[in-house]
Amino acid sequence: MNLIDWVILVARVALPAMILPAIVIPLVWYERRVAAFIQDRPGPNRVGPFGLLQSPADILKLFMKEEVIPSQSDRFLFYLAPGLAVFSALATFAVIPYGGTLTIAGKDVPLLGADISIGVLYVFAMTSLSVYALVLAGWSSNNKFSLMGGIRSSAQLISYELAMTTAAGGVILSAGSFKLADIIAAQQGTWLGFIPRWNVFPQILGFLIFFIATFAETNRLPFDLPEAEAELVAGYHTEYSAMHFGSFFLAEYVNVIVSSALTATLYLGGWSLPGFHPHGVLGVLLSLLVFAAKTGFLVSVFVWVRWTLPRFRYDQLMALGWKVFLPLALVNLFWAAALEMWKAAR
Amino acid sequence: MERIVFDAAATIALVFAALMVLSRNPVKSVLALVVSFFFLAVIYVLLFAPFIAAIQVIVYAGAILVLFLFVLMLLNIRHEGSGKDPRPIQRIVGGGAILVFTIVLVALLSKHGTPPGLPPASEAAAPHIGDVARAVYSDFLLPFEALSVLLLAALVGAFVLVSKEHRP
Amino acid sequence: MSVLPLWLIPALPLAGFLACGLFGTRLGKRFVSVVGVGSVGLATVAAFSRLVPYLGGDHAPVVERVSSWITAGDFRAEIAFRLDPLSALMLSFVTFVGFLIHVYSTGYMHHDETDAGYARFFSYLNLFMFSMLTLVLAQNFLLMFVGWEGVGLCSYLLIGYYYEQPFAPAAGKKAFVVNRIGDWGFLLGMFGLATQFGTLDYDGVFQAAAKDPARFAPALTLIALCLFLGAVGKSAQVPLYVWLPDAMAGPTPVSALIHAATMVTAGVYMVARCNVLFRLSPDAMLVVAIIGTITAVLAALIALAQNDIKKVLAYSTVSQLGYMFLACGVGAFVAGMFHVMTHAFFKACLFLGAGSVMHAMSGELDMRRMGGLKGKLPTTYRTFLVAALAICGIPPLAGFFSKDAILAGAFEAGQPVLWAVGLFTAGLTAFYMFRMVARVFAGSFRGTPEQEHHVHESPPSMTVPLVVLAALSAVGGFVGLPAVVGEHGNRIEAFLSPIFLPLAAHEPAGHALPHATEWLLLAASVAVAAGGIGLAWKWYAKEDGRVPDRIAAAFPALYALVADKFRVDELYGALVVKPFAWIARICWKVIDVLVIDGVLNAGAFLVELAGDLLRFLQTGNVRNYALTFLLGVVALMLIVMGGF
Amino acid sequence: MIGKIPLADVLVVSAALFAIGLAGALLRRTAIVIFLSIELMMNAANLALLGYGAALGTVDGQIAVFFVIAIAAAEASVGLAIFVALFRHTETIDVNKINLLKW
Repeated sequence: MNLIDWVILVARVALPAMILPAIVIPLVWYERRVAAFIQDRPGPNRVGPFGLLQSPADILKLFMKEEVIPSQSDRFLFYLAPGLAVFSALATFAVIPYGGTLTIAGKDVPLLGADISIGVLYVFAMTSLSVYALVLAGWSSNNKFSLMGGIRSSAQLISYELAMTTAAGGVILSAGSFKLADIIAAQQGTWLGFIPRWNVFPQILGFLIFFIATFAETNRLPFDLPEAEAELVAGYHTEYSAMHFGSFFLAEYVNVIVSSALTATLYLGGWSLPGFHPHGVLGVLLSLLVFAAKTGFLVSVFVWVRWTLPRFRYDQLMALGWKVFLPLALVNLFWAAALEMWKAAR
Repeated sequence: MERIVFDAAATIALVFAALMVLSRNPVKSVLALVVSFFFLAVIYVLLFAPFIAAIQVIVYAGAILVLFLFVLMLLNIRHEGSGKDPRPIQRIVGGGAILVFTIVLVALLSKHGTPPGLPPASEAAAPHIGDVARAVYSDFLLPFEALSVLLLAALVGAFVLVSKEHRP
Repeated sequence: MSVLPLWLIPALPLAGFLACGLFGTRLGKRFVSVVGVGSVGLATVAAFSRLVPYLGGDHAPVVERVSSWITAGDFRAEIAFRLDPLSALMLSFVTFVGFLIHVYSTGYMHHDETDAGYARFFSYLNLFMFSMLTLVLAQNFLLMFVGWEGVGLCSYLLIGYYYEQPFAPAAGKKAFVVNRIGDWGFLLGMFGLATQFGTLDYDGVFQAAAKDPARFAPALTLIALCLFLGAVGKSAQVPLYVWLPDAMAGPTPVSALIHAATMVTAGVYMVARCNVLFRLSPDAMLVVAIIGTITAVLAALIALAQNDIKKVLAYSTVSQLGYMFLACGVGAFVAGMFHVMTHAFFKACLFLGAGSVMHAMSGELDMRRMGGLKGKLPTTYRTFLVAALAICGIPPLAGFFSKDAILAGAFEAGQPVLWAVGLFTAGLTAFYMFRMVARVFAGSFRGTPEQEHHVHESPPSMTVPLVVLAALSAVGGFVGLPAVVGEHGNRIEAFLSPIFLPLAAHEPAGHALPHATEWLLLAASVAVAAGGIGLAWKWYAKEDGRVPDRIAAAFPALYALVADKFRVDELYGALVVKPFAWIARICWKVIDVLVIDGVLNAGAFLVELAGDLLRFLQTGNVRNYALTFLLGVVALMLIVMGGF
Repeated sequence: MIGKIPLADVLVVSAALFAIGLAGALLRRTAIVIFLSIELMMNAANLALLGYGAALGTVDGQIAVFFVIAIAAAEASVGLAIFVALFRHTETIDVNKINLLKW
């Protein structure tokens, strides 16, 4: 390993970790503007052009606000929770390929954090760890609303992770690999010359289940029960203020981006397009754009859904997860397996 | 490098396992165990079992221990009663037995645990995740199916145990 | 030419049994009659379709394998059927007489029984036919034993047919238990055969024995006696004859078919079948002859003092069976089998005639309440008379030829004592038979007025078999004319001769009796029979039983002894049944209640006591359990440590 | 040797983890912590299994661990359900106070 390798390694790992939180800033603005549009009101439009500087101003405010810590709280865990939230959100992104292969100084550098053999499993492992942030926040606050939020999130995340993992099983089956790069490679080309070989087409059921389950995993509406403001004040982060609250806020939006990116990778072909073979720097930049476009589309769906659908009731949420999504995910798995057998037989 | 990672992970896993036992607070016990399990998963990666490592994190850390946490919070158990243990003999005999057990176990394993003449294992020769899958679906198919029945039974059993209606 | 297979002959009654047994109750009497009689009729047709060509052929044995049955190491037994002169003879009259009795039964049973009882009766009867035909046609001892046990079972079931009455099931049980003793002997004999010869196949056993008698000689007497014990049980010989008189508790056609014509002759058939074994063992032959003679005379004596019409016939049967064994015992197997055949005709006729009388008399059995039925039951009377004359041995009826052949055989074999006793028995037979004829048919009616009013001749379904059987009783003897009448008159001897294989060992050739002696013997037996008949007729028909009453009054103890059948049942009760009951009580009260139950209760008590003490180990504290567990593990580990 | 790690080291770590779990199971009083300790013991066994599996280069170790984890999941769900049911009745999960099933 010479210097260049080290630089490349650091860059591969660190750049996404730097850029992702940075993207959150315009994303918050974007969401508020879309929300305002849906609700037929102007939205933030005072700070900066089109209100673009509203988000940086809010962040500044969060940094400067006074931190209030409940006296009976578990101090260590109280501090640990938001950090864990951000960590698990960012760590998930480490295995998602966000562009084609760049050639720097005669070395092929695939644009992703780490190309490990169990990429998809790693993603699930990280998302399953993210539950601890919420649970710990809820418990350590020593507040009944927070605790309720924590309890809800633990049950909710476990339930939906099951459906999500099973749905993703279909994708893994069709790619024959846990590697995300392999999954993208398996989605190259077209059917009949014009339909991209994306998993979304044969496995539309799995796509829907997976994508809806990510809503639950990121605690977004209509599944934001851990922080349901109408019932639990603010749920697990009721007692948080200042930048620790900001961390949860940041983690949520990072999670939205990562979930969209993951969905795009698993079901929409990732950074690839049919007939598109990125060469050189320009090609790689183009592949980055493709990836950003797909992810951005799914993020927009997140925003759209948030301001369209009402919140589920808790029992409805669990019933949906266990009685509808899990069986349907199994159906999807069998369907994917049947497709693979059909392909193998042909 | 591997050696260092192993030593570090093993140390952390052991320390947090001990914290789990020593902590007066069940929630902290669970969290300590999460950390311990996470670093055990690291060790598993070093033992050429990345799949098991991922399963370890997803199932153990991500599901089973969350379930523990869920129950702890549901029952709102904070601290173990600080009163004196009403069974001191149990404590003394148990401690002694554990000590003997540990000494014997460590002695046995370090002395006779390693089969002699074993060639050094390398990652290249180690079974891959595909090998595991094939074994599960061929040689171990029957236990695997039995396992699925077991899980279903556990699901139903847990539901029956905690459901408030239809109590006989 | 394709012929009907032999297995079809027993299979048809089996099918009839299944049909009657399974569906008979629901389908009614008409169906049962058609199926029950039809299956036996078809079996008869099938049998004769084989028999007629066979009689015209060279009489070589025909063996037809159906399937293998038991294969254990070197030992193998097959389901195979055999048609040879001996089985052909049996087959002919078993099917024919069986068919006649089935026809008779439709009339006899028609009014008495419910649909269920009627179906039960015919299904048992068909099962009996199946078993009997299996017994007769079997090619090895094992299959014969199947039929042997099957007829025993049917006998038991049919004796106990009137199970509402207390004595019928008891009689059935008695027959079954007594037969077990004989069957036990048969089984032992078979075991002996299997160990000695390694096979139970007739050909294998007999040819080996005939070829090399010296090799098997030591065990042969024992085996033969064991087999003979089986025959004694089945054919009601002394000392196991006691079940047969009681077996009259069954319906009369059953008595005729099973306990006179067919089943009870199975023992004779078996002994004749095993003639090679018996002939190789003179001791066994002597035992057979003596047992037969004792039985003949003893049963005839008992029959003298019986008033129950069926009991007289039963003891007569026992007596005649004794004759057959006497014949076998003196080596006159042909004469024995001849008598089996003729006896089947006239005894079946007598039983059916008795049944017809009972039918007319509303079930009355006591001869003292009968009399003067000659005019009221003309067909029955005539057929009965013919059969009675036949059994007495009046020429030229069937019994004359067969009985004379037996007596001649005994004389020929140099057994004048047995001959004399046989002759005496013939006289007794004539006397008690005509005592019965006189009591039943002659004189004036001694029953109640209602009975007298009710008396009527039986329907054709009953009288036709009587007539047929009477005719056969009359002419059946002509197949075996004695040598003095015609040189080639004894066709049955010629027919059966291949069965009696020549033996390697030199046998004293039966020196043919001079014709003069033979004539003398004939005359003696005819004279004795005529004397018996005349005395009986004089005492009972003319003088209405005054002389015998005086004699009985003069020797009351002797008369009571004879009337009580020599008190053999009481003797067995005291010698066998009582001790067994006593042992059983000891087993029950002492061994079972005290010892076995006591051990169990003590065990239970100890377990309970231990539980009471050990339950204090259950502290209910999980940590205690875990600690105990750990201590055990540590102990185990230390033991393992010691191993290193 | 597994890579650069001696098998004996893995086994010793496994034994130490097992002993810690044993101590927790025997000496703690909260049922859930006892349960946690049992899970730790299982993981110690898993570690040994994987160590041997890797050292021998066979797939069996991983298979066994795979099954153990699944069984642990079933066990945890039922066990925790029992605790919840128990807590509803007795308001405690201190194993010293739960001793109804004695003589």
